[in-house]
Amino acid sequence: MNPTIEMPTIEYATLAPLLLVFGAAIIGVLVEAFAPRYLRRSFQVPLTLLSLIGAFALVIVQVVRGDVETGPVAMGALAVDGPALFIWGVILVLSAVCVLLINDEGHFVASAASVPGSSDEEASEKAGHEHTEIYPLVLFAVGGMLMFPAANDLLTMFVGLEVMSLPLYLLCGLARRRRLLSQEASMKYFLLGAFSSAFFLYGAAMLYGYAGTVSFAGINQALAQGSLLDPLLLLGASLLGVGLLFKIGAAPFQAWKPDVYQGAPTPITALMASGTLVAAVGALLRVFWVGLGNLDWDWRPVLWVVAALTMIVGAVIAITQTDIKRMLAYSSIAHAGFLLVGVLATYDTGAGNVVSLQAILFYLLVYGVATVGAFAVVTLVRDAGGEANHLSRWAGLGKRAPILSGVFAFFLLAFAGIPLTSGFFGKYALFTAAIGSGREAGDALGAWMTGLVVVGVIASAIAAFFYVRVIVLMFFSEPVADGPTIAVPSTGTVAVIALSLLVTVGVGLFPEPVLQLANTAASSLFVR
Amino acid sequence: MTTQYLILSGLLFAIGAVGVLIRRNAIVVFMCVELMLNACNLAFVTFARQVGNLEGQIIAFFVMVVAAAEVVVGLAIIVTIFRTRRSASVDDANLLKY
Amino acid sequence: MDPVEIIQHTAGGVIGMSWLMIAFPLLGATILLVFNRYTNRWGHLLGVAMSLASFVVAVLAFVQLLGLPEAQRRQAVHLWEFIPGMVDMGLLVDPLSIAFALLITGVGSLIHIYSIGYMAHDPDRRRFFAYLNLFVAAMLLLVLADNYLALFIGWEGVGLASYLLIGFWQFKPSAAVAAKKAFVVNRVGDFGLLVGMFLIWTTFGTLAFAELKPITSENPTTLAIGLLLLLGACGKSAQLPLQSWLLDAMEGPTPVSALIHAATMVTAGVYLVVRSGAFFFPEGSGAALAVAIVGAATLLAGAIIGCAKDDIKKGLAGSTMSQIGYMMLGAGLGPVGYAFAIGHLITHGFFKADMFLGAGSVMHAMNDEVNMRKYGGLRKYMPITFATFFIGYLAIIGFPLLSGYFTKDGIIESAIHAEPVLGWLAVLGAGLTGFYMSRMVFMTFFGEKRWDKEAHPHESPAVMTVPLIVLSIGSIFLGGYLVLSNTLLLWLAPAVGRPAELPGFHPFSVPGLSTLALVAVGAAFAWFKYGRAEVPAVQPRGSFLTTFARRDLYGDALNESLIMRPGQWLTRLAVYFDNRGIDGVVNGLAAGIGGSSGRLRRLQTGFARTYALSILFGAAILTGALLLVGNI
Amino acid sequence: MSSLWLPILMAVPVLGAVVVALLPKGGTTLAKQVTLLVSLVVLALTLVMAFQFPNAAGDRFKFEATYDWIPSFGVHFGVGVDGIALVLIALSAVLVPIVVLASWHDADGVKAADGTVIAPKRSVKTYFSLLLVLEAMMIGVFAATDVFLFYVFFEAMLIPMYFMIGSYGGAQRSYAAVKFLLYSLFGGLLMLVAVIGLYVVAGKGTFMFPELVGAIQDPATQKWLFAGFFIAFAIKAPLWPVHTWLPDAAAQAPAGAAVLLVGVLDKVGTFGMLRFCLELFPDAAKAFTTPIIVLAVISIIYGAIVAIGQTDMKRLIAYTSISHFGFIVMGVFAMSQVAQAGAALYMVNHGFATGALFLAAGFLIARRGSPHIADYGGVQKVTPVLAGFFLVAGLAGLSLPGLSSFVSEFMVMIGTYSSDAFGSGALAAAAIVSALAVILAAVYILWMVQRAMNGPTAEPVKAFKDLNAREVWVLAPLVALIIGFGFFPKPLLDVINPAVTSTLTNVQVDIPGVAEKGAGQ
Repeated sequence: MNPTIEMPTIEYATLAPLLLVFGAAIIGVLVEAFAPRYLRRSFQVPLTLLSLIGAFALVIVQVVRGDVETGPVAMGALAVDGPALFIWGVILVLSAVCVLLINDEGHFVASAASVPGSSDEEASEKAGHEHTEIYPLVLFAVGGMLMFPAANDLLTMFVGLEVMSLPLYLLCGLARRRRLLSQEASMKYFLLGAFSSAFFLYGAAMLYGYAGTVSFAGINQALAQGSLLDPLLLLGASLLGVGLLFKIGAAPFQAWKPDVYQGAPTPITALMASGTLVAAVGALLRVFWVGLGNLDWDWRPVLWVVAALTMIVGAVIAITQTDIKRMLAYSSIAHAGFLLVGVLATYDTGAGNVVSLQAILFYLLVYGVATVGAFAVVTLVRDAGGEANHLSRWAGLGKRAPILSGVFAFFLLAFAGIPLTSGFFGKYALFTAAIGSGREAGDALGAWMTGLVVVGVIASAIAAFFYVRVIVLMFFSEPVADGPTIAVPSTGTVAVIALSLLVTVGVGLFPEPVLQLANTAASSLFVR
Repeated sequence: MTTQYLILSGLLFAIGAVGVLIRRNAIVVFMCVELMLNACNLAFVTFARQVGNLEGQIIAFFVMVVAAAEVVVGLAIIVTIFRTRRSASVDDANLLKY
Repeated sequence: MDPVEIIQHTAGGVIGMSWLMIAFPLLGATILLVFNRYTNRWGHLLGVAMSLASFVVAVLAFVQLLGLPEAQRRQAVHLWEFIPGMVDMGLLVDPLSIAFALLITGVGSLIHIYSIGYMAHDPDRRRFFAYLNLFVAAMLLLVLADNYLALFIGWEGVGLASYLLIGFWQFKPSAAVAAKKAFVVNRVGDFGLLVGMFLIWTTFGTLAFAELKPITSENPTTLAIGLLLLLGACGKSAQLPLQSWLLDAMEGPTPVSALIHAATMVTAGVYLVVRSGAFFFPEGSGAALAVAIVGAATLLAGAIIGCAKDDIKKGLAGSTMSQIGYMMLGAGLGPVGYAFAIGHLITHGFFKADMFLGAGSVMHAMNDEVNMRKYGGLRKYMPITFATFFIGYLAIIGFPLLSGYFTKDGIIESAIHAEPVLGWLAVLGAGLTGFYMSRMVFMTFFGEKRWDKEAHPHESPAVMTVPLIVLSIGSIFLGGYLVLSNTLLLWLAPAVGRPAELPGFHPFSVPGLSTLALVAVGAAFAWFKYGRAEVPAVQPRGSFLTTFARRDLYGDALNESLIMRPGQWLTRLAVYFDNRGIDGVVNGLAAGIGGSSGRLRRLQTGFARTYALSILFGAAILTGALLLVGNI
Repeated sequence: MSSLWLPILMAVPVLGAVVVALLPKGGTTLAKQVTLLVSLVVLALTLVMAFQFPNAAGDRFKFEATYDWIPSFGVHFGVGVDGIALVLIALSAVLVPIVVLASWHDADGVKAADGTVIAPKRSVKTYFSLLLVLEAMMIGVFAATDVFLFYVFFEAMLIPMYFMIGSYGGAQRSYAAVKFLLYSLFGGLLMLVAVIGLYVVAGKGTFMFPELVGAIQDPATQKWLFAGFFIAFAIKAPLWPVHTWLPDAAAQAPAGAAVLLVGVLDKVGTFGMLRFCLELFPDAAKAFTTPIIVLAVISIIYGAIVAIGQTDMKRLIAYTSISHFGFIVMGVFAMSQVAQAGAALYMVNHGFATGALFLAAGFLIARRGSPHIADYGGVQKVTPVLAGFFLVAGLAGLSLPGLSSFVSEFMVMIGTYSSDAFGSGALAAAAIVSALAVILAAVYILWMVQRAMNGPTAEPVKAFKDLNAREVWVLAPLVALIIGFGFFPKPLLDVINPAVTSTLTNVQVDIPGVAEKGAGQ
């Protein structure tokens, strides 16, 4: 009877992947602190890779054993349900792959503190210094990414968001070449990221004021009972949305994306474009579905407009880009728009939801993999001053490096959603879910959803133009004089590209296993 | 009373947001963001009081920790860029565009 | 009396093998074209042999047909299923088709033989024979077909052969243009024939002659079909208003002009009308009247053109138009006219081929000069050519007792009987014929020499003159044989029907005598103008009427201003519209998206504070929208 | 019971493509020989299959094989052929070896007689392996009995063709290739929406074509879905006014690729109309007949008129094809046995005729390096064999009776004229107007022949060599087929007719049976 302090129940087995990643990150910090400089690298790289792979193995173990939690864990802080596990798996694979890219030499500055162009910089470069802090930073970011979509209340989500973002802010500024750009990207990302998390937090505060709790289930329950017209609620929902939409780069919050993607070291761009996006979409789903599910009649039209705008803006602006990374950034914006279509397709009837959730999960996987592959190729095309990112330098690359260009072209075709690539089935699954969800909910909504799909289709057609433009440049244009060299890829990079290609081709031909997996994950739906 | 606190919180948030928009110095901009976070804290604490549970207050502590971490990261970035450019103006960092 | 029913041929014999008629020349053409220059040495001989073989089959079939009772003289020979459910490929051997077959293979063979000599020096003689063989095959298919579709294949086949042969000397731009023009103008007529077939099949569910029933009274559908077929006939037979190609077609080698543009192909229109007569052109119907009117108009037009031409071949071409006009006139008169039309067709085939080949012989002798103003007095230098040409001349103007006299007179008599106005126009035409043909003979063979210096006329070799002789013999006797005692009429009756009463031969009737008188006047006039008087070597300016005739009654000018010019404009407009209009919209759309992309990316100013502003705006809009939606 | 014919037929070229791609460096001649061999094997297999067709088991579709592919989406790897698909597959199988032979030196780099580089040297192995991949997809697209599978091939085919045009084409190749790809992709994406809609609305959980027939009952839904399919097919076909990509693509593509593009790929559009638009959405098809027939007639006349005004030989041929596709579309939507059979036959014959014309023009262009008609003149005098083939191909293009294209054009026109499916006034008028193209066709073909082949021999033409044995072997089979089927179209029609009958049954149009003729007197 006496109030005693109870031991909190922590489901360690379920949380093992998360804990492993964070633990490894902390060990990495300790290594930085205590190990001599010449040993750090040989510690950090295996540590990072093994922890990520280990975490992935732990996820697999959970999936195989099939004892997926049916309720929140860690005292309601996290929800490790089917979709979360799937997203974890995807993030872990993608980040492990990105670590292989990061491990490739030449991407990161020898000493971030040295002023670009100074003798300092030269000296540290000569001395062969390197920032092995990168690895623990990546691990922290990945930990944040795991936490973000699995959060079951707004506080955990905020913490996850920050744990994910803060290391990335730093990582963005560590490019070896074009350091001014890198630092600028870092600062912009940091300021805007902080700015948007303030919005997120204020929105959380408003919802807390409305519902008296920050747990998603609690908020949704309050929605079921309380007034849906409360300004606190609507303000809270919208500001929360700002924070999340910023992370996935939806219009009109997309402005940071091209700048940051262009300035950041390419392996980090790859990590952001794949892992961060996956995590953010997962979080977005959880907030809008688990937390604000009962408010859907309000946010649905708004999100409709955002989705349409995002697809069009991303596709249209990408057309006139001249930098390959910047172009891929806009492409990523357009794809965020497609994912929003999927988010809109989630609807409160079980079977339909499984279909749309499955589609989103599938899309996240195939898009993430192709993205990492594409950026991996980008790292290999180099000039005297580092990567040759300007598109004009890519002219005639098909002659110089037919296989590499062919692979890149294939990734581009996957982005464009041409059949027999994985991207096609991703797009197909999303659109099917969208149209299907509309049908179940009645005709008016069906028309709106079909309309959104048509917008998406038009955006795809526009988007195809700039993907195709790169192919034209690579294959149909005459090579430029003294064109870029193709770096001899390290084993890691080769593995990354090969894996991405394998998945993109394999899923493009036989999507069924992955679809089944996504379906299994989606069937458990989000736990509340 | 809660309304007044909330209005204050809203005002602080707005001041912070406007500050981000109109100030050029990166440090000041960053401080404005901190102000916004603190506005959130105020709102949390106010609501905690109103709702009658502790969640809000706990969150405020968390936010403080996060803000502190943010300061570490942010200052590092700003200092680096200042060393490079000899300027802390956010408008000077304008190479990445279009 | 209606034509007798077509029966399916089952018995053997030559009729069953009548496809050989087509197969021989087709084989010849194929061998000559496929084996190409390897056959150069003997190609012409093969061509002649194939044509002769075809002639032999035709004769044998004719003989077999003669042996059959009248009611069985229409034998359909089934070959193969062509378009399942619509039409089969088959031949119809009946008095009409066999008459044509004999003409085609007979005259055709003669012209083949003649060409050995005429084309002896042409490096492409082998190709010439290939085309001639191709023509014979196609023409035989045209006349032997037992349905409209197969007829149409032959119809276009002869068009192709005509195209190839007119353009045989394609390196001359004029020949190339003439060939194309002939084909295109013919296609206008083919359009009529095609649409006619649509109507026939839709209305009657068949394209086979055997399954169509003779009609007694006309209805709008059959009238429409009749007029459409007439359009087709006008194209092929160079009748108004599709006459313009024939004069240009004289660009081809002369044997071609003789075979295709005089004796056979151009008469296909007459064949079509006669063949379809019972179905769509019953006696006294509107369609038949239209045929007669077209015929009468063309016979005058052709004659007028013929009066003004200095080019011997073009003069003959005008005459051909005119003579086919006679046949058309006859074909528009029902079964009585059919016999005379076909009769005239056959005799004309002889005497016109005779004269064309004669003209060719003259040209051969005169270094390919065609301008009659540079001839004169040739009769002494080329006696055989002159004699045969002169026989042809007498035949065509209707000199009593020669071939043309009987057949043409028959047409005029029948026409005056049925359609007096048209009939008297035909009489007038006969007078004009007398004039222009005499003019031609006088300018060529009589009077002073007006030759170029290099000209050394000589008689042509036997390989050319023998066909001339044979043809001129036909020109003398054939008409009398066919018309007197109605031989041809009775022979054709099973195929085209028999008139209620048989026409008699009235040599001293008013029309007959007035025709003769007018012809005499015309010939005399020509004698005074071209025989006795000196012919100026350079064409005099001439009156308005002369110019009118010289310029082919302004037919080309009319075509040019009404069709070609607007057509060119339309083409240019369409091309412009396609490039700037449709493609312009497409490219404009792309440019528009590109442009908006260029403008939109300017929003990305690079200033972090602008981005922050956009976030704030976005947040405001999002909140506003949610409040708005929430409160709806 | 599933037959392995079609999977094998598709696998052989794919394997061939892999082999060709993996050949050691420098083995260009070997690559060509292997490609030729593979394509001949495919041809032989196709012919054997075609001869077994009449006796093969199966109701409408024969040689059926169905495997689950993506059960989550209800997608099968389902293949099977009816008569129309069979003849189109046969067309592809015939054209590919011919194209291989014709393209023998296309990737080697072309130099004009005066030494100017017309096309630079390109990768031979890539070209020929793309060609084989394309062949597999062409077979697949016609054989697919699963709507989704059809769509996949429909879109995927674009890519090899895109590379063939873009890498191996003329001066404007990248513009043309991009235009081709984007136009087709746009149509394809609209079709994707309709495909999804079909799946969702039908609610059958499967994409198998036979099960989807008649699944959509609501007329309004039918119309929307029909529009999605039709626009894609109209772009592909191409129908006025979405045709402008074709002249660019065909003019810039190497002659061999142009043959496959116009001869086969574009047929997928008209094939799709016949198979999918009509059978899946019969009510919508009937409702839209009039506007579509109008578009078809505009295509026929407009294409012909614009063709007359062209100065570039390959563009001219492309526009003639637009005119011909108008006929095919008209035949498809005339909804009568004769017209549709004619349209299906037209698809085949057009492939032969236009293929021959493109190839002959290609050989001509290869000798001079210019596609402009004005750069030629008097070719016949110098190279009579080339000129002869060119003329025959041209005559097939103007549908000369006795050549195969005539039979089909005639059937389309007469079938349209006599179709009583909708009260014949409009259709009859359409048939009559379209018959005017007979005249225009003579103008555009013969004028081109006159300008290029006739007249005084132009100076650069004098150095031309006549066709060599390889080139003769390219054109001779086509000409033989054109003439053969011109007089004896029965083998083709016998397999096409039953397929058309079942199409019309599904569209619920009363057919005056094949055997009985017309409406009687």
